[in-house]
Amino acid sequence: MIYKTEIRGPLIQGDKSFSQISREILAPIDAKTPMWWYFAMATSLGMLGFGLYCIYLTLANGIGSWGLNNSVGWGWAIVNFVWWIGIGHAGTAFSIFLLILRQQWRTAINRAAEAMTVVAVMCAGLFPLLHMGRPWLFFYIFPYPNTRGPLWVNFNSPLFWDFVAITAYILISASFWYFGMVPDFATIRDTTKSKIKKAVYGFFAFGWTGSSREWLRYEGLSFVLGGIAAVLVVSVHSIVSTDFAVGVIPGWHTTIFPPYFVIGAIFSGFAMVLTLVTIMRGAYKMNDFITDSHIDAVCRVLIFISLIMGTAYMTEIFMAWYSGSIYEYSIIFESRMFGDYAFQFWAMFVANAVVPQLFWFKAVRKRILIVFLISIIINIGMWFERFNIVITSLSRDYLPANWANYSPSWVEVGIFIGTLGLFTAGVLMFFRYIPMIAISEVKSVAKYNKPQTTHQTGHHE
Amino acid sequence: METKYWRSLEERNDPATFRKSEIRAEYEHKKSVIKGENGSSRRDFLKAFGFTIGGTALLASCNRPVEKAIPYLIKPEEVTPGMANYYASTFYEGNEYCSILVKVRDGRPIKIEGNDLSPVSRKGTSARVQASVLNLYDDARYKGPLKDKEPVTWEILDKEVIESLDQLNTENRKVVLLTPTVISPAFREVIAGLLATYPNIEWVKYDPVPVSGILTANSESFGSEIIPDYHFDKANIIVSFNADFLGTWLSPVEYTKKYSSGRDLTTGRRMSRHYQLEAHMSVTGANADIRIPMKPSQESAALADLYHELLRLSGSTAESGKSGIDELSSVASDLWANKGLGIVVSGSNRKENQLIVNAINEMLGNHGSTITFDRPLLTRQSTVAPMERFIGELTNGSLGGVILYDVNPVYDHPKGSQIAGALKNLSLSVSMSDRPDETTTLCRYNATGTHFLESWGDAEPKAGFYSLTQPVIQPLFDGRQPEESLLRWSRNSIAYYDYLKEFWRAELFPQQTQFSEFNAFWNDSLQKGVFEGPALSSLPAYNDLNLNEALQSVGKPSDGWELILYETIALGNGKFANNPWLQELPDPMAKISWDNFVSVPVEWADANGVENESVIVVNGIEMPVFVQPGQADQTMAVALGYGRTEAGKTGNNIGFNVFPLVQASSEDRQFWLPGVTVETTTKTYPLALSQTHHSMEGRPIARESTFAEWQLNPSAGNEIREDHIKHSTTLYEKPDYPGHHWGLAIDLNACTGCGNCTISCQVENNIPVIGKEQVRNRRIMHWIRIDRYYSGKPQNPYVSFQPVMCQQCDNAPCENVCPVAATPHSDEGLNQMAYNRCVGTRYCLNNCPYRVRRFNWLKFVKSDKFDYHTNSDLGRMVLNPDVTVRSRGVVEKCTFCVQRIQDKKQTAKIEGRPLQDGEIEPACVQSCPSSALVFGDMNDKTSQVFRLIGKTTDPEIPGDPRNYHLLEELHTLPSVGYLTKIRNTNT
Amino acid sequence: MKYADITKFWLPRHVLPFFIFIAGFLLLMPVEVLGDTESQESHSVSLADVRRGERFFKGLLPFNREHQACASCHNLSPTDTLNWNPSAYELAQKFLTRDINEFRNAVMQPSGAKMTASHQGFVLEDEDLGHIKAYLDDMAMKGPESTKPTFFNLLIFLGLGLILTWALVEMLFLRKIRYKFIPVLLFLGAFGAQAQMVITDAIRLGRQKAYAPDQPIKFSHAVHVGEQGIDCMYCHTTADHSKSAGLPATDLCMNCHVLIREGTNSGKFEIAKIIESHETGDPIEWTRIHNLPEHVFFSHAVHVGAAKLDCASCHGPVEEMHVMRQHSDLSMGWCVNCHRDTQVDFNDNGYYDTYIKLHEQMKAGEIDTIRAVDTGANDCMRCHY
Amino acid sequence: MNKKYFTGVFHDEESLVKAFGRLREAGIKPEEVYTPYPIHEILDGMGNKTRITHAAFFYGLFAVIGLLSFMYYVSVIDWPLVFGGKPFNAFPSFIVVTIVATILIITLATLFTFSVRAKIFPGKQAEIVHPRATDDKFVMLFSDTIGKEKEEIVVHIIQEHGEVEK
Repeated sequence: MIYKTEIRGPLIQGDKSFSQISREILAPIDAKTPMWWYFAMATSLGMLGFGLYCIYLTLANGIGSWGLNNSVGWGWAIVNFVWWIGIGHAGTAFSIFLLILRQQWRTAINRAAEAMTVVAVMCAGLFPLLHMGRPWLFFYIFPYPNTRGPLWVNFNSPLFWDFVAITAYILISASFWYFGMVPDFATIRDTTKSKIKKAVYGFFAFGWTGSSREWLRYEGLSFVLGGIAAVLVVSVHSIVSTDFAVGVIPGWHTTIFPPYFVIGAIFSGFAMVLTLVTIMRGAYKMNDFITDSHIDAVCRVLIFISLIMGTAYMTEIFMAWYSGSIYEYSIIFESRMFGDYAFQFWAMFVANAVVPQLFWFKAVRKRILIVFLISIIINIGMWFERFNIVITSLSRDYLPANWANYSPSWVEVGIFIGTLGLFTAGVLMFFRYIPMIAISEVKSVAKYNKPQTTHQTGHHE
Repeated sequence: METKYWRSLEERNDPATFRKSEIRAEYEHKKSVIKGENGSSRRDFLKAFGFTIGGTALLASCNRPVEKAIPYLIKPEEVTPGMANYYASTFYEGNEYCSILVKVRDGRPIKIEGNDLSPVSRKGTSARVQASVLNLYDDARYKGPLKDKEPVTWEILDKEVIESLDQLNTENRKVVLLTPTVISPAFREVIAGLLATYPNIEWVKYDPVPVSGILTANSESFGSEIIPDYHFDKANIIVSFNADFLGTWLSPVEYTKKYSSGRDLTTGRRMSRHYQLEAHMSVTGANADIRIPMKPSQESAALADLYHELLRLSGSTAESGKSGIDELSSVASDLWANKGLGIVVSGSNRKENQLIVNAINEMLGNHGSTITFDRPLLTRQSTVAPMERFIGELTNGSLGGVILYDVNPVYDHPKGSQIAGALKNLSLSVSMSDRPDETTTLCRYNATGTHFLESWGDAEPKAGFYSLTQPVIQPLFDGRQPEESLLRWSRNSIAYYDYLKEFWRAELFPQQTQFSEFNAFWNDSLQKGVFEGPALSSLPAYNDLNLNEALQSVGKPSDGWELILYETIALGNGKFANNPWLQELPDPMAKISWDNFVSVPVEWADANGVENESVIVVNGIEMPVFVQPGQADQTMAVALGYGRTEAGKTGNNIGFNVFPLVQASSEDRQFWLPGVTVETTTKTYPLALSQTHHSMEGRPIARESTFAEWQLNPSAGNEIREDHIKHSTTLYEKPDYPGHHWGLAIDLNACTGCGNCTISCQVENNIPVIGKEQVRNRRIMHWIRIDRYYSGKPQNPYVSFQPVMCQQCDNAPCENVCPVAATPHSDEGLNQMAYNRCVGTRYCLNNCPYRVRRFNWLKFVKSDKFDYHTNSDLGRMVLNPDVTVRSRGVVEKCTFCVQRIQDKKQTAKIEGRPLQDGEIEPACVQSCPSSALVFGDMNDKTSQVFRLIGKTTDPEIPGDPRNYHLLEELHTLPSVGYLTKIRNTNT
Repeated sequence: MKYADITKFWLPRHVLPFFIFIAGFLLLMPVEVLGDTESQESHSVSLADVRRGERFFKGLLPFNREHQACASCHNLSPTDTLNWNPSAYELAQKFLTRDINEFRNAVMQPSGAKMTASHQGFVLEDEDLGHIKAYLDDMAMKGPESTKPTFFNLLIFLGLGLILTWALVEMLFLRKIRYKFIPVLLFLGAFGAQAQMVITDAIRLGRQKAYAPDQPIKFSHAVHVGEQGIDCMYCHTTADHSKSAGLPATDLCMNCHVLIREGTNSGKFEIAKIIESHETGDPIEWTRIHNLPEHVFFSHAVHVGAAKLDCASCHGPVEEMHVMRQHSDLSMGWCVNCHRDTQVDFNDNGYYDTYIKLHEQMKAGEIDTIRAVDTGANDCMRCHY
Repeated sequence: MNKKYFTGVFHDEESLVKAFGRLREAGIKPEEVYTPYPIHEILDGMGNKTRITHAAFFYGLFAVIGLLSFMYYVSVIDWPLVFGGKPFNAFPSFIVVTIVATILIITLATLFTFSVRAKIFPGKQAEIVHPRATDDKFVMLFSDTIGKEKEEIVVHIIQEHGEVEK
């Protein structure tokens, strides 16, 4: 195994002892909470509060408080759902694919990616529930024995698939993330001086000691979860794509959707990871763990995915023309590219297929601020992609008499803002209370990097 | 059809009767105590009204209040809880006549359907007739007699009115009884009695939209003020100048029936050719084979031109070309080729124009064949002069008093404000309205009337055709029908029911020979609702009096803008403005509800940067714009009937009133005005458009062909279907249904786009009214909508109407995607919707290529935000107890009126016989005046629907060559088939 | 009264006496106090009279009586057991508008056979009768005694929640108790009990099997159907041709009760209510037992008229029910499963001639019976539209 | 019997692995080894085996069979409903749910198995041998039951690479 190569540079910079690694990674947890954190948290909670108010309005008045109509039955809620789910793909994709590919550089990032996954999937999971007309009856979707005959559910419905997939995804990604943290919680438990922290983290550490028996089964578990979660990464967003691809609506009914969605999800996920780690580097001085070469690697991946995205867009456009279907042609050309929603289409195209090409230049990759901005642009572009798919298709379907435009109401926008608040609040909580980087994994890759020092006190603070 | 009669209310102890006084008290109490939704459940309300359980369902909540069941004290023979009875009756309001059947369920009238026995309306209804049942349950109705807006007893009111009348009589001051055209012979007799008692009373007839032009012209041409009987079914060539005879002109239901039977290609091979010359795109114009835009001021010239062209064809020499309409020569040659088989009509109120029309028809020999005089139409008999005289007397103070019946001149007469000012000065002003209006609220007394469903009466819409109005519910409030009031004031104490019966015994019983005993005759007439007496025997003869003067008076068409004032299909003259169903019915052409607007020509709009929802100033009035393709150049049109101020919570201040713009003189009232000034503004005004895209984008949606091509190839225009059938393939087995497989055929050639089916469906299926804002949000709830497409030149486009409801696809895309199995397919091929299972994901709505599913976006029922009929106990009485009232958050859609299917199947099962073809009629099919919709069992090889659309699951049995399915290429296998529209153009 | 009937179902059968005591104490106290002040102001009769009348009614006075107390036959509050005699409140209402002489006659010189038997040997002074009437009048003004409080279940549920929380905290954090099984057992017990309560209530939600509310008239199906053998359709006339089976109109009752003025069980009191209704024209407000949700459209006609189902197959042994109760649970599953089992009259009912294919298959011997489900009886839109 | 324990504490992986190798050569196996991260030499050397992957496979197998038969039962046998003209047994539709639900079941069941077998569960009190074993120290645990003789060898070997703590 190659842990240190000429090309990539060291995975961790600055000669660090294990103890130092622990201290530095745990520093945000042990140290005094910085002011900006409170400020950011207050802002996030404010956004969340506004979102909750909008959710209250939706529940109290009905979906009619949104901007939807009889032709466009799904709007921002579904756009946001798909977007968040896409972002939520990064964690698992990061951990799993890079694990399978034996990319050791993932260790510094996968914890953040997984945390982001969990929070993003939580944000995403809100929308299918909220956009239901009668959310209090959501349990109808469970195939449970009942006194109605029993009346089961419809296994043909992509929404049922979706429901199973999202449930599975949120449970699996959360447990994957959590079990990865157990050894780190044990580390906190054993290193902290605060009694409360000792009790709390001790509780969450599940009695972990680091014995060989535990590590043995832990490795086995990682193997199993890693293996099946790899299937999940592909299947979940494929299933989300069937929400559209199984539909009969032009612009939805296409076989390109499953791979297109999976790639898109990874694209937006990686972009969000990039956003997050640049913030981590900036705010918590994690430069030694998240090195320039980490950023560089993610950027290179993004170029590749961006090319795939561009290809997908071109394929859609080509097929709309080549298929000879007047309905497809009308959707792509008359509605998306040059119609009422042209801005959204071109915003998507430029942000996803053009802007990331800047990463070809090393100068761009090296400038963290530009990288950060591009990562944000990609996230916005991916949002527009979902907007394009969901709304343009619905607003210009088969019978022109039904054509109707859609614009969101402020309540819908408020709910989106609320989920952004929820996401940032979750991420801030993660920064504050959970080791941002998988300590034990970093240590395992750090082992050959480090001089054999015997007396490391490691009390830098 | 179970047509029953009842003997009289006195003999009948119906459930609504026995606590009559309590009902009113409780109703008042409830109104004051309960506001909005808290507390009064439907059942409490039913209990209050003394009905038995089994009523309208609201989606269940989990907690169950203890329910009370109240049996009848003495069960009336005819009323069975849970079963509907039908009673024949008559609708006549706003100069519109219709013979109807009223569906009464558990003592409440809940639906109106056409009476197939009527020789006039022939089972047809109009949107207003359908919606009129809701007027019964209108909150705005007066609860009892009023004096100075305060409740009084009938005794006091009668005493004071009689005293005033006596006094005015002794003072010999004139009193005017103002009514619209009265078609009730018995009521006319009552009025005669009143006039005999009080010689100082003068009877003045006033119709808001009169046809005085026809009446005066015919009095000159034929010697009497009559409106002839037009046989649009017998005509080969129909030429209409501004006459919207399928929408609002004279007797549209009757004419629609006849018109469509003259163009029916499912049974015959004959089709009339229809020329329409008009300025504003009307429903009639939209259905015309050849529509020629024409300014109103061009009409007399155009008529003269046509007359002269015909003269030339007859061999005489004549000059023409004054109007500048070139197509008239081909119109003339068509007419000439079909001598005796043409109809020329004009909607003009100008006597001279009508004289020319009469001359043309006479020259063509149409009189006596397509235009007959043995059954003249009696629904609009008023001329303008007496009304003008009345206004003069009223304003100069010479009038002593006025008694108003069913008129609202303050609102709908151009001199309304003068009348309003003068009314207050009268010592006696009595209205007999059952609900407030602009005139009634100014009157001193209101002898509160009743709704026609609470009243006795009769009608003679056409000479010799009689029908009866019978009450189907006890008066909900302390009203008294005006006939009764007039009898009281004539010091006649007989009940109007007895009066009516005696009148029929004396006048109509001798006219027939079938029954020897009067009661048998009476019961039979009540049961059927109609009685056919002999036609007029002495027919008038034509003379060309004043024709030359008329021809000479023809001037050049004027330059400049002309504004047309027209009645809409939904609201008519505005009498029904407080009816939320009608307010929400999209205008057939503009697809706008809840407003009137000014239609402007496309070219002018483009040139001036005016678009829909812009505001322009016309003669100083700000009006929102709708850009209307086909609007004649330099003309604009705006609808009457809006801008009511005293109609009630729904109808007040909707749109603006243009009746004051009507050109009134002592001779006639013209519903257009020349020399209009137009200014554009930068303002906008939101309009509730329910369709915003007007082109089919080249898609084969509403298919059409021409008559000539159809004669050569019956599948003309439908060629693409062959291709679709060829490509139809599936991995799955063909769907197969063991028993029934319901199908619906829609003949696009018959559909006139009138929107009657929409209202009928709304009444039958408890479809909520959602108001302007939500309609504008494109959330209209109608289960059946009529898509309207334009093709061709925007200056004068072809119009296609296409009714679209749930297509009940056998491979329904919506069914697959519902996660909770709320919408599976039934064993009878229906696409089912279980509201109570629905959680509202709206995926079905998205995945329906026809977009016929409707989502309950908000709480539309019992909600203060949607303060229409469902927000009051009274208004909710109209709800159909056989259809669930949907809660917020569920999807709904057309069910093919499954409650009717189930009902008829149940009857057949109990009787142990198979269902008959045509026995089941969904509300839309039932109400269609042009019989465009046919419903039936496609598994029944003898059924009419099988003949038309074949078996939709089997491409081998495609049905009529004109049949196609909407978006057939998607292989959704719809159970609805459309028959192509055929245009009888001369190209 | 409206919700009282529901509360009967909500009362747990294993109520701790402790809770009853506390809650009962808390709830009854203020009612008493309030009642006193009201009656003092509103009546000319003194409170002492009412109190004395109450004692007589309840059998506390006279001290040496040989007959039963009024209250032993005339219930003061609704009971679960069948009591044919009119309740105290019903009596109170009936005699509110009548004077003391009528009351005395009714009590001391009863007319019907049943009353004569039970009112035998009454020794009551006129004064005491006056007190009893005062008590009853007071009751008629105030309304019936309040029924038992309704929220025991909630209290128990919350109490269990407290135990559960404590046990969880103890198990995880406090660890004060030596024996670990104590919090574990408490936790499991409390959790189990809560779960059981939730499940039973959830199952009962919207179900009313065995619902047997008090009716305004103690009408016994056991007497009319069982003993007298009256056919169901005699009273429920529209069952075979209308959606609703129909409640008999009062004049239908009068067909028989114009003659029969006294019942074997209830005496004259109950039948008098019908006669009164007939005379005054006030309909009897029965409490509906078989309640289907409002989105269900059930038709008696098709089940009774076409399918010729026996009434008892859904309504159970009505002929044995003195108090009518709901026999079946009327859940959707109950309907649907019956449709799966029930054969239709396929060959004899001419309606089914439409089902040509099924007839052919039957002839060919491919299928032997047609069940309701085969003709689409379990389609959603058979009942929901 | 009350065992007495002593530990060998190492500061890096290398010395631990070396010491462990030498101990194994001497035929001695520590009671347990505590490390901040998994070290494959130790995991192999301790000789424990886990069959958690096999368990996961069988969970998956049962889940697939169970899910498919459940869906078949529901949509073909118990209450067949027609959706969009599809046959009752819409097998391709079932696959999607089967895949995802199987993954979910495997995950949950494997996690449970792990929790049971490794005795890692919420609220478990950790038996901490060395407070820095989860931080930066590598700890071997020996009990005195291995005998005095071996104990000396062990102490000797440990002291060459790390420290002994009693």
